[in-house]
Amino acid sequence: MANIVEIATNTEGFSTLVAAVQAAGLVEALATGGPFTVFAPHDDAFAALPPGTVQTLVDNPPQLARILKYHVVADKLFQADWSISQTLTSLEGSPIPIRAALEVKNASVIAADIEADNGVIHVIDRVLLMG
Amino acid sequence: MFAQTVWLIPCYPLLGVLLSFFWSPALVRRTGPRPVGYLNLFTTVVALLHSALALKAFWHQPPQFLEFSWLQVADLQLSLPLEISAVTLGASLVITLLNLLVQIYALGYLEADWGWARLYSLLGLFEAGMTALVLCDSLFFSYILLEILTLGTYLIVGYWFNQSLVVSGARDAFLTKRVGDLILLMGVLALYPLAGTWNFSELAVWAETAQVRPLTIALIGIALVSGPVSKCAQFPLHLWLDEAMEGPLPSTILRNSLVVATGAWVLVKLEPVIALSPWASGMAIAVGSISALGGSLIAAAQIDAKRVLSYLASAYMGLIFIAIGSGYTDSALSLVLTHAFATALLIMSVGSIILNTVTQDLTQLGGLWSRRPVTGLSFVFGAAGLLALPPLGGFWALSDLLNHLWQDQQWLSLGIVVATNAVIGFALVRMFGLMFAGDRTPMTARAAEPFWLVVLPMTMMAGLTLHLPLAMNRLGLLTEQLPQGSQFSASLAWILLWSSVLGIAIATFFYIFPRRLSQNQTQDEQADAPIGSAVVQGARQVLARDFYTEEVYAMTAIALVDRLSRFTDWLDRYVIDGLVNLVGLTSLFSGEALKYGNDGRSQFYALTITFFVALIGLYMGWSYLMDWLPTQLTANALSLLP
Amino acid sequence: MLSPLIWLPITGALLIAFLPTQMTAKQARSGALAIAGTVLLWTVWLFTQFDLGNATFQMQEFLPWLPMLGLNYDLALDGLSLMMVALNSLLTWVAIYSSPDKTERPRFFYSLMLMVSGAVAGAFLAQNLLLFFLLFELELIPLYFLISVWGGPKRDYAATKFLLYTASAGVLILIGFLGIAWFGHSFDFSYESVLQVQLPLQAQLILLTILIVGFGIKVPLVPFHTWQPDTYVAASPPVAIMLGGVLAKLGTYGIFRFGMGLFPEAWSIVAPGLATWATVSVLYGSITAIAQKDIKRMVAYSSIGHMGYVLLGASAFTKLSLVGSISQMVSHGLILALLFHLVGIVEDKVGTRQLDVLNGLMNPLRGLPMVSALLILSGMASAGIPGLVGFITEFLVFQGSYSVFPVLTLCCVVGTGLTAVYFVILINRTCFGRLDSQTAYYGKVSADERVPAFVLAALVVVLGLQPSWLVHWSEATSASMVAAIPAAETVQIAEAIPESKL
Amino acid sequence: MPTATSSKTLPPSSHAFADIIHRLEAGGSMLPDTPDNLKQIIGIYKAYAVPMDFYWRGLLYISERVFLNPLPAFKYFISDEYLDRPNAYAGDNADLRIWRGQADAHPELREFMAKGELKRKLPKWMHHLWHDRINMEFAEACMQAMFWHDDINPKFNAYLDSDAYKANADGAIRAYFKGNPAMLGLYKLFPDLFLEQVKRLSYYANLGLFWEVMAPVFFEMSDLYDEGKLTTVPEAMDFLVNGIFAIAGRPIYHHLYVGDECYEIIPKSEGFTWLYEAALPYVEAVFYRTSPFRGTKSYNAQAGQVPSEPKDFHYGILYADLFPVGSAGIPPTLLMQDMLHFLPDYLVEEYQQHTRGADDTLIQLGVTFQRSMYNVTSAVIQALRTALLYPLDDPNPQHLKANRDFFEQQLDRFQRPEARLKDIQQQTYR
Repeated sequence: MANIVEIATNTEGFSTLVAAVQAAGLVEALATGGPFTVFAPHDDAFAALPPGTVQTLVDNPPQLARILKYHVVADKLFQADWSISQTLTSLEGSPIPIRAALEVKNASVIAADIEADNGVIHVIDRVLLMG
Repeated sequence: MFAQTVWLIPCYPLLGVLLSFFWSPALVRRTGPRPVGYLNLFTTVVALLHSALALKAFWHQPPQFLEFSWLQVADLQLSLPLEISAVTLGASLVITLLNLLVQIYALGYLEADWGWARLYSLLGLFEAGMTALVLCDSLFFSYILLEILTLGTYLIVGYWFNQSLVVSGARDAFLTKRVGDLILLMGVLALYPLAGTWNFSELAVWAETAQVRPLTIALIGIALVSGPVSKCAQFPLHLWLDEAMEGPLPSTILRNSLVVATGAWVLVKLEPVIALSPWASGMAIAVGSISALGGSLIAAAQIDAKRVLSYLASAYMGLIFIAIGSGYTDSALSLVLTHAFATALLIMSVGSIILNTVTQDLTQLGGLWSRRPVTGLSFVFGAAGLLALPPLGGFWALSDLLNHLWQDQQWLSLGIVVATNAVIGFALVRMFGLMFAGDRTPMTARAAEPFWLVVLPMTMMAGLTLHLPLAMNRLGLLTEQLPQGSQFSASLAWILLWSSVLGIAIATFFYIFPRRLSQNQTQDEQADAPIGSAVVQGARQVLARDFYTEEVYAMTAIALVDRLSRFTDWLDRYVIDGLVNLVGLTSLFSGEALKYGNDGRSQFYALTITFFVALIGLYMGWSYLMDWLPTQLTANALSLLP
Repeated sequence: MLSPLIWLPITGALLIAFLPTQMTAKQARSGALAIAGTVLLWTVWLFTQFDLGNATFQMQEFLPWLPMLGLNYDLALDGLSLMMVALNSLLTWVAIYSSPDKTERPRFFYSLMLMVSGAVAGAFLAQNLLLFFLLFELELIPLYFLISVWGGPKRDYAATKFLLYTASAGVLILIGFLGIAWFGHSFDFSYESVLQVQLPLQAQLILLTILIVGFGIKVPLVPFHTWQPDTYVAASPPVAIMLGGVLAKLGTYGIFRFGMGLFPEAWSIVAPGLATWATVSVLYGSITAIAQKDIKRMVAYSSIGHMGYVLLGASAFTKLSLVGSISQMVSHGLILALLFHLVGIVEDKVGTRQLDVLNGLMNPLRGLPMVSALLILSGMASAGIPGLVGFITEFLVFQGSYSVFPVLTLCCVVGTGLTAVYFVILINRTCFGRLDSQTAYYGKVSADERVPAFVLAALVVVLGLQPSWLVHWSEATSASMVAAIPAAETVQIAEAIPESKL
Repeated sequence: MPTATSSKTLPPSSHAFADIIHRLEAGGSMLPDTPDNLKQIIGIYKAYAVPMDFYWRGLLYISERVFLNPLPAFKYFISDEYLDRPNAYAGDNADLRIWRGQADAHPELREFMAKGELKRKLPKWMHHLWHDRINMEFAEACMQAMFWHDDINPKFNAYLDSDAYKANADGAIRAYFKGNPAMLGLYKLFPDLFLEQVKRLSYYANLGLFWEVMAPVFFEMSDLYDEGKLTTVPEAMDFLVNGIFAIAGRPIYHHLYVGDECYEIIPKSEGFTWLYEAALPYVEAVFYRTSPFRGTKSYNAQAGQVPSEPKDFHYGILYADLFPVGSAGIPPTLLMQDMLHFLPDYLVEEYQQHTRGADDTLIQLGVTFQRSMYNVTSAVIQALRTALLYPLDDPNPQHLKANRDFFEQQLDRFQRPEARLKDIQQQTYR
């Protein structure tokens, strides 16, 4: 198997995410650390954000890193694991509410349980934001 | 040159007052009101310099008197006498100096306020009024100035007139002070036919040889004492000072340190007259004793930071009343001086806390010491200056008073002074503990020292308070008792010192230690009195509610006036006018309600008038008739005789 | 020299009423204002001609009219009259100035106002009892119309009440005057000759009582006052200014001139009773004012209280108290006019006079800040705060009366305390407090509305700071009046009371 | 579930503000969409942006340059450097170029600073003493509100209380007072005294950085309106929503400059963002809470008029009674006065036609400002809905229900009697 970063890089539809991870300087951490659960927003999710949002974030790596960390949980959780809990605690520190079986906060899971060396990836259709 | 023109000193701030009008927010639209602050600051500086230079010129000079003719009508001559002496100029210097600091403080404290024109014109009015008061040598003009300051109090307490408690506070301050003023006016009216003068200096001379009926002079003396009772917020007319705390804080500094002392000043000037009657001086002592002890006890139970200090002002004024009633005017003046500086400093430091903790509730404060040390130290200096703690001013002034009381063997008064000092110590340290010790609260979570225009005058005030004993020494206020050094003087000093230490120690034990030891306690537990028994709680409640004075007022004086006015209104509508309206009613029932001009009605007007005319005629000629009728009757009776 | 004070306004009144041209309300007002202004200037000129040291009547004018009835056109002036005439001229001008532009039936209104002014001036100047009476009655009719046509709600009721009360007063006064002729067996009604008449004390007492009651209704004194609050409330502000500011003074003037002046011996007998009566009036008026909810009614009751001080000073008849009383009449006229004018503006802008409804007018942008400031000034002047004219005149009355009636004087001092109570209520409710953001869309106060207020306020302040400009005019007259009253009684009372009651 | 068939709409809301909730659900604003409302709010955005251009520069100047000056008498006299300082989000070299407008201080601001209302070129200090100037006190009051309400910005405040911050601040303080033994001695004696001051200065920086963004947004809206490109209130709101998102990730930091040396008290690398650490706390602290104005509430502890919990405070512009503006003790007057200088002509004309015209413009523009801030709050609510919840046209009724619950919850805060939401629905409220 490959690590989280490799899977994302090699999968179609995650180019924005990968670029963001690179810009934020999180490649190293995501490739080697772990285990992680990553809720990976699809490219369409980034595209749905109002104009300028991504640009500002990419210009400011620490801030971008913080948003990205909100998509990561420091544990290896499959859908069956996390869907029974109320909230998860993200790497950023803020809680991620689980609203329904296939809904993480206000995002829906498109593809679940993509396993990697150092964790598991769930693809979601919306960028998660704290608050 | 500066001496002959001292009359200008009150005129500078007065000029500022008049010019302030042009920055009324109704007139100035495109720019803001701040120039008015700078303008009044400038006039205050000029007045301060003039006072200082005149004082320098008059140092160790005999007093001079100036006289300005104001009104001469019939046999009454009203001229305005000024006394220019080191004492009056010194007082004027203190007034202008404190005013300057307060006005700078206001620049910072009210930096976001839009009503500067009103605020500064009123501060200027107080400055002008008070400097004029200390310079003027006439009871009549003192009365005039006190009345004008009463109006000033009304307006400055009512400064934030949008708020309902402000409005009622202003009302009560005005009416309470007015009651005192009018009793004073009665004294003023009554004194003139006896003494033939209103000039203080001439009154003193008159009093030396006056032969007056004891009852008359007792009543006059009581009237003259009663005026200052309301000015100085003494029981039972003390409530207004508490309510006046609704006014802006800079005005509170001025009010609690200086304005309340104006009453004491007039009383000091009137002391020779008051001393003529043991009843009057006895009343001063009694009122002062109750206020001193009662006020300090109430202060010790308040949860509002400003109100603790307001009741302490009452208490300290009570001590001054004791001094005046016992005839020690010098002690009284020293007390006025030390109180003015220490109180001003205390209120400044409390204001600096309130300004950026948004609350003045002591139970919601705490944990400020490490972050607010400048304010904390100012508070400590202020407290030390007020208490009998050597080497600061309060100690010398109080031990001076105590010495006199000892020599005259006034044991009761002596005990009250010592006890009051202890309670004041307790109240101040309790307040300090609640504000500065303990853990931080939601209200004090973020508290930085405020704007420099607030901190600067506060630290300057602290410096002045610390240096006051030196100044008092120079002025000769300390010399009187220091060189004596006799036995009782030293032991008295110890008693005084121990009373302060006792008060401080108890409060430290209850309010500082527990907060330092167990900082996890909830706020409520910390705030409430440490001793939990029902009796103590009950007593605390009575004190916190100010002995229910407000309720007593509401049930007595206020209810009386209210009921009476309703009654006369009813009387007016239904009895006096009723004879008329009776017809209105009958015609209402007979369906002719609206025919106002009908004959029946007119007849009743005529009837009413005739009835009262007969009555009044009888009344007016009564005494005459009483003389006349008997003679007539006798004459008739005689004529009947054969 | 004095006639223009009467004939200028009356001619003006006739011109405005009967000139056959069309006239807008504005033109009528300007015309009336010009006439009133001329009269005012004439009055100012009179001041320059007045001889301060002369205690007797000056600038006499005489024209025989109906000598067989003892009625002649006989005018003259002393300090008392001068003050009253000046007050009349000034307040007429103010009242006309403060009349709104949009007054209905303007020509009728202004000619009536001028008519009142002329008649009142004549009454103050008349040196003939019958002439005084005629002019006193003459003023009644126009006022009746002014109240019943331009008044507020209940104006008919108020006007009728006013008419009947004042007519009764007139009847009593006439009885008094005829009584003098009857007892004195002389039908010469000129003031000077009446002064020479020696009447038995008994007759003096009866006549004096009748006259005091007659004039007392006009002042008004409790219990003859119930017409007054109703009338003041119903009358429009300019009319209320004339009523309270000027006409009430006819009552006190009459008591001074025809009571104290004609019957000095009897006066000294009834004085203690009169002083008590005055004190009752003061306390009754002040206390009742506290309970009022309508500003105008409150001011009306306050007026009862303040006129009581005048009577107290008159009863004490010391030089000082008389000067005080006369000055108090003027200061009361000024302050009352100012108050009524301001209340008129408030009512016009806010639409109510109810203290329960008013709020927050001090607000600098949406309220009436200038009006509020002046309302505070006038309220405080009325409450006797030093520096304003109300204080010094009251003080002179008190100081003058204290030696004669100490207890009563102190009771009246309590009265000024009560005055402070209701004026604080008034100011707190109207000026202070928070504007209601649902309703506070009031109109602006125009410069025209401010002018009369500024003029009166300036007088209140200037005369308060420099009272000699007010009191000197009546000093000589007061002195001569006091001299006419037997002194023995005065001294006796003065010595007896303080010691026994204090 | 078979119900999600034909009608995706929910039954009508039973909330007290049901009309407004339906409007929000339709993508509208709390402020009714009328041409007059649009004209008023855009005009006031313009008048607000000019002083705001000064506020943010002044706040950054104080936090970065004046710093701990014990007698900062000239703290409002900002240097030319800060007047010329390019706005990070306006001008040709902007980090993100979505709003036009220039980088340095607005020309109207420069003109006012030079000539004032006196319309005369006088030295700075004379304009200052004549009170012919921008009221920076207002900006400081907003800063103080954000600083004092310490429960609404948890991450930022946690950092202020951290050892890292303490160390950074210590370095900055020592550098700033270098060669000043008196102040250094005082610092040794009372370290917390200085630390607390620096924390407050960090909030100066925070608010300055927040407003640096808002100024060009408001300028742009005014320009678009003048060009006829903004025609409805919801459009104005959407423009704000987009702006909030575009700039959300902007870093919030606090630097100190001693000479040319830069000391990072809060480095950018801490990851504090404009949306979370500035914008949302700002809205909560300033629009909703602030603190009771002394002119309208009694601080008397026994009267209990001031709530004992800061979170119960509700004295912000959304609740303010603006009729006392101009009286004593009403701090928003400062802002109203600042905006008065820069009103666009069409607003001046509008105010002339209502109530007392020029005499009470201050209150009229205050009410307008309140309307416009309801619109800004609407934008914040919609942005939060976008970020945390679901699109308005989401097919899933449960998502719509979640949206409605969110809206209802937000509007619950306006059920207090003081809230002006009801008033601004009427055009007669002025």
